[in-house]
Amino acid sequence: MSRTLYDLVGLAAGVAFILALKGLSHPKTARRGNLIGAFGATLATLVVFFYANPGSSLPLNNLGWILGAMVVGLLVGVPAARKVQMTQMPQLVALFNGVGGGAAALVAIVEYLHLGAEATTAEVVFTVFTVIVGCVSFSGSIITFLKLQELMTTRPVIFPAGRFIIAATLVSVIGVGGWVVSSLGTTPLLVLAGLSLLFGVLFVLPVGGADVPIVISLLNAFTGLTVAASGYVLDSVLLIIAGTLVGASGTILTRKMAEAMGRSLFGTLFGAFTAKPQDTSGSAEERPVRSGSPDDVAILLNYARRVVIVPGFGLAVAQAQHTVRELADMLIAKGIDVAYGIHPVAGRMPGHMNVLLAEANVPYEQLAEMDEVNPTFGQTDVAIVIGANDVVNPAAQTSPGCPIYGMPILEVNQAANIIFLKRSMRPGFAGIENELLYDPKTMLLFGDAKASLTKVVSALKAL
Amino acid sequence: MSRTLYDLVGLAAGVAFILALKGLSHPKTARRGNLIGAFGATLATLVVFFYANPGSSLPLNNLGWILGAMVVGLLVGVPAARKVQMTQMPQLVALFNGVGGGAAALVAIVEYLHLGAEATTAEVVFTVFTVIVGCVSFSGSIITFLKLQELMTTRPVIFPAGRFIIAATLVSVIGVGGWVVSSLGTTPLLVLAGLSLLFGVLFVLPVGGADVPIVISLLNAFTGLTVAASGYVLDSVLLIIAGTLVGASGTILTRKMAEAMGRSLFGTLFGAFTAKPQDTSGSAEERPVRSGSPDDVAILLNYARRVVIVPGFGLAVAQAQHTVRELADMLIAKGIDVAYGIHPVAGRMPGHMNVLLAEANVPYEQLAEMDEVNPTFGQTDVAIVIGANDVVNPAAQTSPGCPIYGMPILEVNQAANIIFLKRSMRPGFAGIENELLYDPKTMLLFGDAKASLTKVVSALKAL
Amino acid sequence: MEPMAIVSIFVLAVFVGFEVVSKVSSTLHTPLMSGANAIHGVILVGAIIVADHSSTNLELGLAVAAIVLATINMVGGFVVTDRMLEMFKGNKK
Amino acid sequence: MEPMAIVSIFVLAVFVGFEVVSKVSSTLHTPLMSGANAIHGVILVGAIIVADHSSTNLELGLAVAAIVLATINMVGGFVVTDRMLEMFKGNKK
Amino acid sequence: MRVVVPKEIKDGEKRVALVPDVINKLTRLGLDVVIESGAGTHAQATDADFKAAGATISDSEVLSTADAVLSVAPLTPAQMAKLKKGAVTISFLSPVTAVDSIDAAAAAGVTAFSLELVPRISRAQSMDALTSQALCAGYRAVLVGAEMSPRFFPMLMTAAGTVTPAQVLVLGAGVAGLQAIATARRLGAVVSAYDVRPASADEVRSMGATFIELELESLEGAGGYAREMTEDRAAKQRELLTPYIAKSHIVITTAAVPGRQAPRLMTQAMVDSMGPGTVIVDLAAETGGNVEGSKPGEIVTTSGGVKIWGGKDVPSQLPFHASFLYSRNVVNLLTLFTKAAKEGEAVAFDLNFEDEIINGAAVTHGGSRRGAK
Amino acid sequence: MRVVVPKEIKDGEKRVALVPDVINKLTRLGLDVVIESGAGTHAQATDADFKAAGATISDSEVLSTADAVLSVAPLTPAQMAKLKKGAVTISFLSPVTAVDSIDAAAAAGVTAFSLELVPRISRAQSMDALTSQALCAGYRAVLVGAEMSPRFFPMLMTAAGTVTPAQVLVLGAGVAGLQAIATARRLGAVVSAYDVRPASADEVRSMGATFIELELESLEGAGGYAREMTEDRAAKQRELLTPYIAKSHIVITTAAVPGRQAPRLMTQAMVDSMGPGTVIVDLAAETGGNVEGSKPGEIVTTSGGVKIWGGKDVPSQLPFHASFLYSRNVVNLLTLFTKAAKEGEAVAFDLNFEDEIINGAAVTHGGSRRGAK
Ligand SMILES: NC(=O)c1ccc[n+]([C@@H]2O[C@H](COP(=O)([O-])OP(=O)(O)OC[C@H]3O[C@@H](n4cnc5c(N)ncnc54)[C@H](OP(=O)(O)O)[C@@H]3O)[C@@H](O)[C@H]2O)c1
Ligand SMILES: NC(=O)c1ccc[n+]([C@@H]2O[C@H](COP(=O)([O-])OP(=O)(O)OC[C@H]3O[C@@H](n4cnc5c(N)ncnc54)[C@H](OP(=O)(O)O)[C@@H]3O)[C@@H](O)[C@H]2O)c1
Ligand SMILES: NC(=O)c1ccc[n+]([C@@H]2O[C@H](COP(=O)([O-])OP(=O)(O)OC[C@H]3O[C@@H](n4cnc5c(N)ncnc54)[C@H](O)[C@@H]3O)[C@@H](O)[C@H]2O)c1
Ligand SMILES: NC(=O)c1ccc[n+]([C@@H]2O[C@H](COP(=O)([O-])OP(=O)(O)OC[C@H]3O[C@@H](n4cnc5c(N)ncnc54)[C@H](O)[C@@H]3O)[C@@H](O)[C@H]2O)c1
Repeated sequence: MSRTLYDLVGLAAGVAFILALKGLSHPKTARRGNLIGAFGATLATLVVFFYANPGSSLPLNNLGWILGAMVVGLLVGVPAARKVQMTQMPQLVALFNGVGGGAAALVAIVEYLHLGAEATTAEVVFTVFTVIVGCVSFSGSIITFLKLQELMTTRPVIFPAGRFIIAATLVSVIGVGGWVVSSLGTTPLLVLAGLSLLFGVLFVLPVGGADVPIVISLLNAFTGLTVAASGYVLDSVLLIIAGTLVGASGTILTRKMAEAMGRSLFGTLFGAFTAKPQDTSGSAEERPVRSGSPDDVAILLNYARRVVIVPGFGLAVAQAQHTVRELADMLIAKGIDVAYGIHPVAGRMPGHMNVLLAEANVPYEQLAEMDEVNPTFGQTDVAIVIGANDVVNPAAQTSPGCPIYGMPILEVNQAANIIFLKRSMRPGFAGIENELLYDPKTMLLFGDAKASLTKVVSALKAL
Repeated sequence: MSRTLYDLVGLAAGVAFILALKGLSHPKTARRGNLIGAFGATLATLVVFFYANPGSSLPLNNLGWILGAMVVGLLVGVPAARKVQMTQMPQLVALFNGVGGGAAALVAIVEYLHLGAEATTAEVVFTVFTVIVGCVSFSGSIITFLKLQELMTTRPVIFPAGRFIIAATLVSVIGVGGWVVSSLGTTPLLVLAGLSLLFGVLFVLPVGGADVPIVISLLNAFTGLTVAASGYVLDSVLLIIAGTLVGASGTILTRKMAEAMGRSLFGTLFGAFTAKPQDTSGSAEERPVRSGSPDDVAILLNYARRVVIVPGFGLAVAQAQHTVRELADMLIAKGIDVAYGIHPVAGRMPGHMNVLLAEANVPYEQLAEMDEVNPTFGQTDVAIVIGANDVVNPAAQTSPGCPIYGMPILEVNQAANIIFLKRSMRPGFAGIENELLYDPKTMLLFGDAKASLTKVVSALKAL
Repeated sequence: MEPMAIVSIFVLAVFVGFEVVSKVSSTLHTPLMSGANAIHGVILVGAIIVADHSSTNLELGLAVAAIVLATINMVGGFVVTDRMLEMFKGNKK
Repeated sequence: MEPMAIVSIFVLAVFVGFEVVSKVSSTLHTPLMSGANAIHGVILVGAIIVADHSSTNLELGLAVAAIVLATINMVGGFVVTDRMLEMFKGNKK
Repeated sequence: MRVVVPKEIKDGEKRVALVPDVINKLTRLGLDVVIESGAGTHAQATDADFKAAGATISDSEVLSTADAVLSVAPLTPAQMAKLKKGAVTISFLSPVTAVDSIDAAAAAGVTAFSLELVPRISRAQSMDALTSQALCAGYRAVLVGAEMSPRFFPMLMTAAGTVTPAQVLVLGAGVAGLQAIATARRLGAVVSAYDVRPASADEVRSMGATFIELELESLEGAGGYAREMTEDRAAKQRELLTPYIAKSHIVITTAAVPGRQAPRLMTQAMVDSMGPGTVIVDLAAETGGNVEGSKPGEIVTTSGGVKIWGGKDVPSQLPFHASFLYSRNVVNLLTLFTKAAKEGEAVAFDLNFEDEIINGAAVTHGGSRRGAK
Repeated sequence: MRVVVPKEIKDGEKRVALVPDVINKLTRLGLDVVIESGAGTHAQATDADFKAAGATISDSEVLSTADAVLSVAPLTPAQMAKLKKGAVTISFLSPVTAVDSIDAAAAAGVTAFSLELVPRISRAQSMDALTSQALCAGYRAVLVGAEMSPRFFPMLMTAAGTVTPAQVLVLGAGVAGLQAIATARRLGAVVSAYDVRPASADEVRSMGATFIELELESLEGAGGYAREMTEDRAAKQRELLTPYIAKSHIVITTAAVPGRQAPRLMTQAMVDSMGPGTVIVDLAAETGGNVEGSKPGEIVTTSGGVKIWGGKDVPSQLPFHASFLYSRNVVNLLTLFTKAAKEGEAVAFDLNFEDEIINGAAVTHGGSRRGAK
């Protein structure tokens, strides 16, 4: 196989990766995108067996070892990916990312050993980069895995003088890197690898559980860059393109994730340097709620088969009746089964919701009384509660003595997903907390109901 | 100046071009995008005076000629671009595109002459490509210019056996191209250039006036490719990147333009080969109307200061009252002055529009009576007529004897832009044609009013 | 430069070209075309290079002509695009 | 390959990377990250190349380890991404 | 020139032909406006209001000096007899029912305009009093229906159970019918409607109501009006409508054919098919009634507990706005043939019978009844 | 056990305490339902309907055998005297105005429930007849106001000029007031409202109306009701409201303070500030009137041409749905203390005075008046 053909196939694989990322960024094409990526990767892997390096003969040296190692990798990777539970996928991704970073570091080390004194300065610099970043990615990912799997505490681990230790480690990593470039040798490289692994651990430890996904994404981008650097050393356009793509898209993605979660990227990442030990036993732990973006809500709705809209006083306050109708109409047009679940005392006046929804021309047939809609929540994929609160509060059934005890409610807690549109965590008319807001099935979309709905409608259109 | 620095500056210019195109595809950033592009081009041009070619000494040879020629170019190009009227810009763009193509062809010819027998086959092939495409672009653009400027007929020019002549020319162009590659020499190249110029003329002649912009866009993409090919011959990454960018984006753009205008790209371009001579004197000429896309409407609205919405019976038929209110609310939120101009007999019942708009909760203050709104059309940027027809038909003032003569109308024809949302060219209740639909200020958005408005609202959100 | 590098650059530039304009709204079609048109005026760089190493009068003459044309294309293109975009100045907020 | 070519390729690939994911919706963040993660598993190609020209046992051992890790990354990554995306199968229409 | 507005003498007529705020449109032309004292009382316009608007109030006989007389109901033959020769009157003046008044007008040499005869062309829409008054009637019909109904119109889901919306059926979807649809829909009722004109289906739907398709041929006459039905078709229509009527809580009928008896849309049996507590509003009661048993100006309760409200002077029941709209119609017609006072010249009437509107609306002129109307 | 519904004997009372379609909720528990013949006539429920729903119709004296008596108006002392000892009555029974009936109930050893005293807790919302009847009253108030007004409610731009929308002012935005706002807005009026409760502003705005901010301190009493105003504040409020009233076409007043005279919101002078043809609907006329000069059950026309409609038995004017809602309230309260018939056991009443609702609503028990009510 000629070098040109080999390179062209590599380029084709690179194009496949571009198409893969493009596909993955849109729900409709995401699955196909992933398959295209897998196809590209397979192609790139296969073709290397037909051409390795200028002058080297085929079949590859150490073919047995190579194939054996691949089989081992397959036997480990596939079942792990197949069996993992939905909720544990993030940590698996972290793990995969880590091993990828490790692989890149190993490849760089082997090439370094192989080249020995022949290596150009540029090659050594890239090798050092790969080793550092690959090792950081490896050990950092392992820590994120441990955190997510709750094999260690999910809270930020902060120890006295931690930030000085981290800074010192970073300085040593850079110093040793310089040493490798100037002196060339196995020992400095191994020291470098060791220090980098340490730095990875220190870097991730102070990150709190909620920020971990952002860090994974960042480490993923890092790994991409190491792959690109390896591509330089190994003279492979494919690796350069693939690595750069992942590096660039990973960076954007990291920023977007931080934005979507309302986190400061800087704070998350450099928390390690700025964090001071805190009195962890002190203030009562704030109860976690899951808040989502309009996009998340749109996607949940888009892939539902049955949606029940539960309006309340907040819908009236926000005067969002027209917008809610628009949303319902869009869902109906997509073939989704939509009903409005009207609680008899939703709002502040008998028939309050009827007045509003009639104004927005919602067909009467879409309005379902409580007794009619309650038995259907079990088959409902998404219950979207818009400015209602008391009328869905399970305390009415579970907390004798509370002011609403004994009032029949809309049993949205039976639905597979619950979305709340409200402005804050404040309670409703009866002034009592709603446990449902903390339910793991619940996603909160904070903001004025009309503004939120408008965003959801836009997001839905963009899907 | 080192080659590396020179190349890096070139790459920077390439990045500037990427950012320029990116900026140009969004209204908010379009102007800035263009400036970035101009900056990149200036940078690239300046730096070439500090470094030309490996081994050649600075300052450049023929510096006087070079600078003189640039001054001439400036003296021609800038005033032309400055003074041209808004309506004549498309033909100027065509002209500029043509000279660009001509320049690329000339550059290729000079380099070919310069290299003489030293040229590699690849270089010759690229030269041939550049000459052909550059010449086609040049002569084709000149013809489009003449058509748009109405220096020649805007109708398709079709002559007997035209398609055979065109095909024959194309074949000869390719043949002579092969001859150049195999024999190398000045004569064949000049023949090639001549034939290519001819082909450009023949290619564009059969294109009708309405399709000309699509052809300009295509020729623009062609020119981009010749620049990329020149970049190969001249070993300039900058030219490769810039040319490819223009080629690729130009291709996409051509397709999009054809889509937006509802034309078949294939039909437009290969009309030349398939067109048969027609009896041009026959059927009455179909009167041209300007139809736009929801995007166009959204942009017009977005940049208006005052918008008057004129609803009619079609709004009621489409039951688009809620959507129109959504649109108005969005515009108001942008600080645009919005009023509904209500004609006393719009619809089919006295107060028909009031009933509808009240249902959608349009505040009464936004409704303006005819007498109140008519004097304001002069200061209105956009009048958007939604499913109305008779009530804005100037025939009521200008055509004694027509069924609506003497009825007062909403004088939307005084507004700077008029948008009509209707489903077809059919007349309204009175059954008479509306001249306003053919007004050059008018843009038609065909389709059910509710569907169209929904699209406009989305487009406006996306801005 | 190696052919492989050139091909890679070409392919990637094609993707960039596709992607950056993929969301353009139809009212920007003409300005975008005009802007892209101005960008290919950068052939001016090529024209200057060939003018520099022109050895015959014919070559120089053609090169000078190319410079004139390319300058018109580039400078005129950016100016006219800017004028087209005046309406997007954003006189509001 | 010339450094200039590599830099150009790098820069262009950065743009492509930026552009293609610039419109991703937040629910796809995790699958996209996972897919990108699988893509960098293509370091497997590099691992195979170094395994091919490993001359010492140390080198070979490390290279084999790299292959194992890279394979896990690549194959596992694509599989797990696919599973994440099952919900987008589109059970409607 | 004197424009006179006499007090309406017809029983139950509460409108007035001019309201204060349009008077300046006439005085500006140079016309003198004289209002009989108390003419506006029922329409909330006092003598003082009129005076303030520039009119003169007269307590005594006003007709004999008038150049133009504006009224709602036709002038009686006695009133006509008092007019000057050549005077102009504008009022409702049906060529079918107001024959006496028309004869008297002809005899008195008066030019009498009938608002019923203003042609339905675009230019004349601002003079179309049939339309403006039908608008008032349609609105009233729903208020009256809602008032009489023992049910809510809107749907309301409450802690004490769900109130289902009222089913309203509108028969005849002309101007009054469409306005009735709009008003009933506003109140939250579920509305369906039927009409014989082909354009009607779209018009009904454009109001957000359901159109009942009976698969009968449509009936369209001149000027956008309906034609009379044959007895065959009428029977068929009644039969097909019965099931819709039986399930309605409120039926509003507005069907009319110009110059004819109102078509009989509902027989006694159809009325009986409705349950107790249901309501029928018959806006056509005065012209014969769309509903068997309806009596103009009365509420008839059937043995089955159905209430039938027979309309009589319905626009008069909204006197303020009915007069407001009516007076603009009248003023628009009057100004059509008034030459404004200019430098040195006095204001004058200029009756150009070439004009389609004047030609169409003038019933008498120069001592005789005009045309074959 | 026998549940008896006597015919309402109060003049103007058209509701009935049970409608046919809720009867099965009682018979299912094992109760016998006896309806006095003709009890449902005004609410469109015939004896036949009741029979079909599972009730027995009785022509003769029904009270003496009753275990529970359901009615709308309080039983008269004479009726109470006929009851068995230990019988239960459920009806409106104001501890302030129905003192005689309460005394008679105590004397007869009857347990009398007053629907006015059902506490306003979430669980009791389905028994809250004040709310359900206020809903009917609020809706009616607007219909009546629109009916009496000589104006259109909605805005209409027509060829004969533009009809401007009616300005409606609602004073007291409780249940009835909010429903009035909703209904007037539906009809197209421009609505503003005022109330003294602090939560009211948001509630009014949530109906799409404008809340009038008077910058007076708010008055909130127990159970979400208002407190009585001091005379000082009342005067201040009247003064500040006057300009709003003067520009209104329709004023609807619904203000009430439980157990008190209705607050006087409008003096004669405020009424006079309104123009001729304006309308005031006073829903509080029966409890003293929010408006000076209003008379329950009458329409008073002032010398200035303002019509004041004084409400009397307003929910009775919507008898079908008022009864529909009322009977569900009553049934919900009755079932609260009814132990359903089980295998071998008979149905029984189980009055648990620990229950907040039963404790709150029962006025008499075991021969005496309960608590300090
Ligand atoms: N229907 C009746 O007849 C009647 C009469 C009187 C009382 N009630 C009582 O009222 C309650 C009705 O229940 P409900 O669920 O309808 O209302 P709710 O329990 O009062 O809850 C309303 C929720 O809407 C949210 N909200 C307010 N404004 C909003 C806005 N602009 N955008 C988004 N969210 C907004 C509030 O949360 P944030 O503040 O966090 O946004 C609040 O939690 C019941 O307790 C019932 O007993 C009913
Ligand atoms: N107001 C009254 O009292 C009254 C009563 C009777 C008659 N009229 C007469 O009715 C006319 C009213 O004028 P107008 O301008 O309101 O109406 P119009 O002149 O009848 O025009 C309506 C336009 O709406 C378009 N249309 C219909 N359905 C549509 C839909 N679903 N989406 C988008 N466009 C739609 C139609 O064009 P396409 O078919 O191409 O879509 C038509 O040109 C006047 O001539 C008036 O004299 C008025
Ligand atoms: N162009 C204009 O200037 C103008 C102005 C006003 C009205 N119009 C048109 O004229 C139409 C009729 O106006 P109108 O309300 O004065 O008419 P109308 O009062 O004469 O009749 C009322 C309605 O009854 C219907 N009708 C007659 N016989 C019927 C039957 N047997 N069964 C059912 N319905 C029956 C008619 O079709 C009409 O819609 C309007 O709908 C409108 O479209 C036009
Ligand atoms: N939680 C529940 O179960 C429940 C049920 C129904 C009503 N409510 C609440 O109770 C409130 C009052 O209910 P209601 O309608 O039966 O009250 P109501 O009939 O006693 O009074 C009517 C209204 O008049 C107002 N008012 C009193 N004095 C006034 C004055 N001087 N000026 C202006 N307004 C004055 C009151 O604030 C009240 O809103 C409702 O608005 C509602 O929020 C609660």
